[in-house]
Amino acid sequence: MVPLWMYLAVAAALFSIGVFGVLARRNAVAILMSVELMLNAVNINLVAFWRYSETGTDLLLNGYVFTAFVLIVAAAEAAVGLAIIITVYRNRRSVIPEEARALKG
Amino acid sequence: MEELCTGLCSILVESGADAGLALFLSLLVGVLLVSGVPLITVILLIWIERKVAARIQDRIGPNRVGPVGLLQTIADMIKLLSKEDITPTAADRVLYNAAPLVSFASVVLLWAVIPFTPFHYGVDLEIGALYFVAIASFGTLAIMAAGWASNNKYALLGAFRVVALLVSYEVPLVFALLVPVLLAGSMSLVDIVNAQNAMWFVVLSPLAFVIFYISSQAETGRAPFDLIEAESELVAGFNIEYSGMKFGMFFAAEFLHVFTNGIIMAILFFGGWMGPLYYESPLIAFAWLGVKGGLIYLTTLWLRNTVPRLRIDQIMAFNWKFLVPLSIANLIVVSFVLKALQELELAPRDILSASFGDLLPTTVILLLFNGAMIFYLLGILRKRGREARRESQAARADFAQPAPVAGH
Amino acid sequence: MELNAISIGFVVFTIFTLGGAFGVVTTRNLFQGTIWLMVSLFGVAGFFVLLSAPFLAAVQILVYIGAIAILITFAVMLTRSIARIKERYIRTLPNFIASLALFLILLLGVTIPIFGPHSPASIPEYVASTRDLGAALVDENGYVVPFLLASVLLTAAMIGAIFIARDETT
Amino acid sequence: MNILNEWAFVGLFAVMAPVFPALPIVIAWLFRPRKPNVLKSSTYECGVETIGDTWVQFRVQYYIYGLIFLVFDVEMVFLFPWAVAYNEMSLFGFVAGFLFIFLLTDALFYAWKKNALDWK
Repeated sequence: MVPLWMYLAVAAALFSIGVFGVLARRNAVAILMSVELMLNAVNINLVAFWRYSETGTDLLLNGYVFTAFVLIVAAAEAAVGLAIIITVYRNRRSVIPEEARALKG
Repeated sequence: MEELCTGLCSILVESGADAGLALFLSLLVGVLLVSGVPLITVILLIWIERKVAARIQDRIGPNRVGPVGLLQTIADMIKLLSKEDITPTAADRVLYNAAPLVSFASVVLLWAVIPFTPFHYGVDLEIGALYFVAIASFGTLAIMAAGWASNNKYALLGAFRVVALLVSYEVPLVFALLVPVLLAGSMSLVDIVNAQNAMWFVVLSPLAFVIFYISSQAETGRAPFDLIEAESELVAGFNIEYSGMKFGMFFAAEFLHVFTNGIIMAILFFGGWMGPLYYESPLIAFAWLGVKGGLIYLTTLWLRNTVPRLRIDQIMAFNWKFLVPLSIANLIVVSFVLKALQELELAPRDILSASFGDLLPTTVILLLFNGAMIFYLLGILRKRGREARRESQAARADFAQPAPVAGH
Repeated sequence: MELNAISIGFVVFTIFTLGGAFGVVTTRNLFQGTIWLMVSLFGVAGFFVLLSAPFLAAVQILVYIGAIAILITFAVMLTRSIARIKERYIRTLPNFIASLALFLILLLGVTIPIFGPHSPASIPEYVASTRDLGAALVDENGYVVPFLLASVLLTAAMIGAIFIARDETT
Repeated sequence: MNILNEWAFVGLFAVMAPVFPALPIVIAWLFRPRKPNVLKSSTYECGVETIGDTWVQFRVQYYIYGLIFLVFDVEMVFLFPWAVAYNEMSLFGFVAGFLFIFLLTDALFYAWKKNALDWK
């Protein structure tokens, strides 16, 4: 049996790599991919806690269902995020978030 | 393979081997046995495919190597082995080489869950039907990677079209797949076959089968959806830069995928190994599966060699404006009617133990609803066809008449 | 940790997940980045299997490798000049140090002190099946509200994304 | 076989599956002739020199199809547990699943009405 903290350690490493990607990359698509990494790190944590929690006799599906909903939200986020990137690119020929400042006062 | 694996495992443990090692070895033997089936069939399939195509086109087909040309594939393989394998300098080498492997592997992997007989299968996964769809998505990614890694305009354009086609037709495919899952109340393929003990699902929901058939024809890139090898438009599509054995692997994967889909359809809709005397011997059960899958496979070959290729806009319109709404409507109707019947105590809630008599009212009513839907659909199609013919006639009349000349 | 199928799987999937993640943040080629992302997420799917949630693993593969990978690739090709950008990382060293610090804080500050000694000695025998999930998703005492809200969210995302991405001029 | 052994089988299968196609490719690599030249390994384009970049501009329609597919993919995946639990389900649960499908069909009709499904 792999102890719980090892799963958590992998998830922490994955999350940190995602954070590095979000901070250090300039390309919007790369940032979006890094966000996906962070979401997945959270998912590993959720499923690991769900699996290792002492449920007793009654069924506890919270972690499981929560992971499923994180997946749904990740899909929606990717769809809308990429659509925004495409539109920004079409209008401004750029995919670098700092350069899209039309809405800035 | 279950008995075999556990049997082998216990023998090995008794003879003094380490338990983990014994398990590993027995699993390995199981893997080799299960994967041997598709690998051996694929050699035969290429011959069948060429022979059938030749007969439909009024030719003889391969007939030189071996009896009735049976060894033609072996000869082809030897030829492919001696072919120079060119990797374009502009290609992304790693992805370029990995793509054919992933493409072939994604088809072989499907066989892990296929139940050959009631007791002989690789694994009976709880999520078998979903596994089938999930593994197929690796094939899509492989095509995308092949097109991109070739660094060629045609390859990339071809890959894009094919991927757009594959993902589009996955929607009706999965909606149709939901119907057997819903009827059997399980995603395990073994359970799905067992649930057809009293009645095949093709009888309960013929429309789902038709949708599944059409979209799996598209998933394998066969005519009329063969954008994969649209020679006249895209030169050869995503595999244009491939040569030698790597090209051969893409092709073998396609042939095998068509046959695998035939087997999957036999399992989902035609009761898999079910048939007279199947319980007598695993060989008979296996033969039933092979016969059903083979017959479905032959119809796809027939279709492939008969119908012309569609344009991509027609393919997309057919999918999104016809097949997807239809597959959703079908799922809604089947689930609605079945639930109503269950509430009225006319349909059994546990199909696994239901007898033919229990299922009779369900069958009749579901068939009636399916028939009504098919009738309605044919009406729509006839109307659309008439409109299209009128439009094309009008266009032709415009073309024939010289445009009025101004001036003079 | 003894040597068995689970521990081997754990090591393999860790390599997949973290290696893929390194690939995502370091490669400058976005298509390769997508492939690395898929390697990483495949590893995560493997973890789900190890944690007895095969349904989630299948969902992970279907949604990410089957759909999001394709979507990202399409988007990359649509914004083609992305590939030619000579992208510089911004403030690489401070960012690297910050991420490393975050990892160490998470690992040494939270995970090991809290869950290291109190790691459950055994895992529950019974695992929820897909049928349990299906029943819970549409149960009025279960998760039916989030289930329907997810549907609304997906509808909204699809309508919004189509509205944004459509090119009205052509 | 318990559940993890099943998955060990699948894992082993996944390791072995790429080996089968790799084998003939490696054998071919041993036997095949090697006579590369610059022209042979250049990018193919109807026999003329390659013009411009591979990355031609693609239509946004590809993205829209991908997008609709993604949304439906996620939806379908969550219909599987619903379908598995269907037989023992109460009427309430059935209606909830029904609503779930219905809401997404809305989105399809929106796309249809906006002509987002046309290949252009």
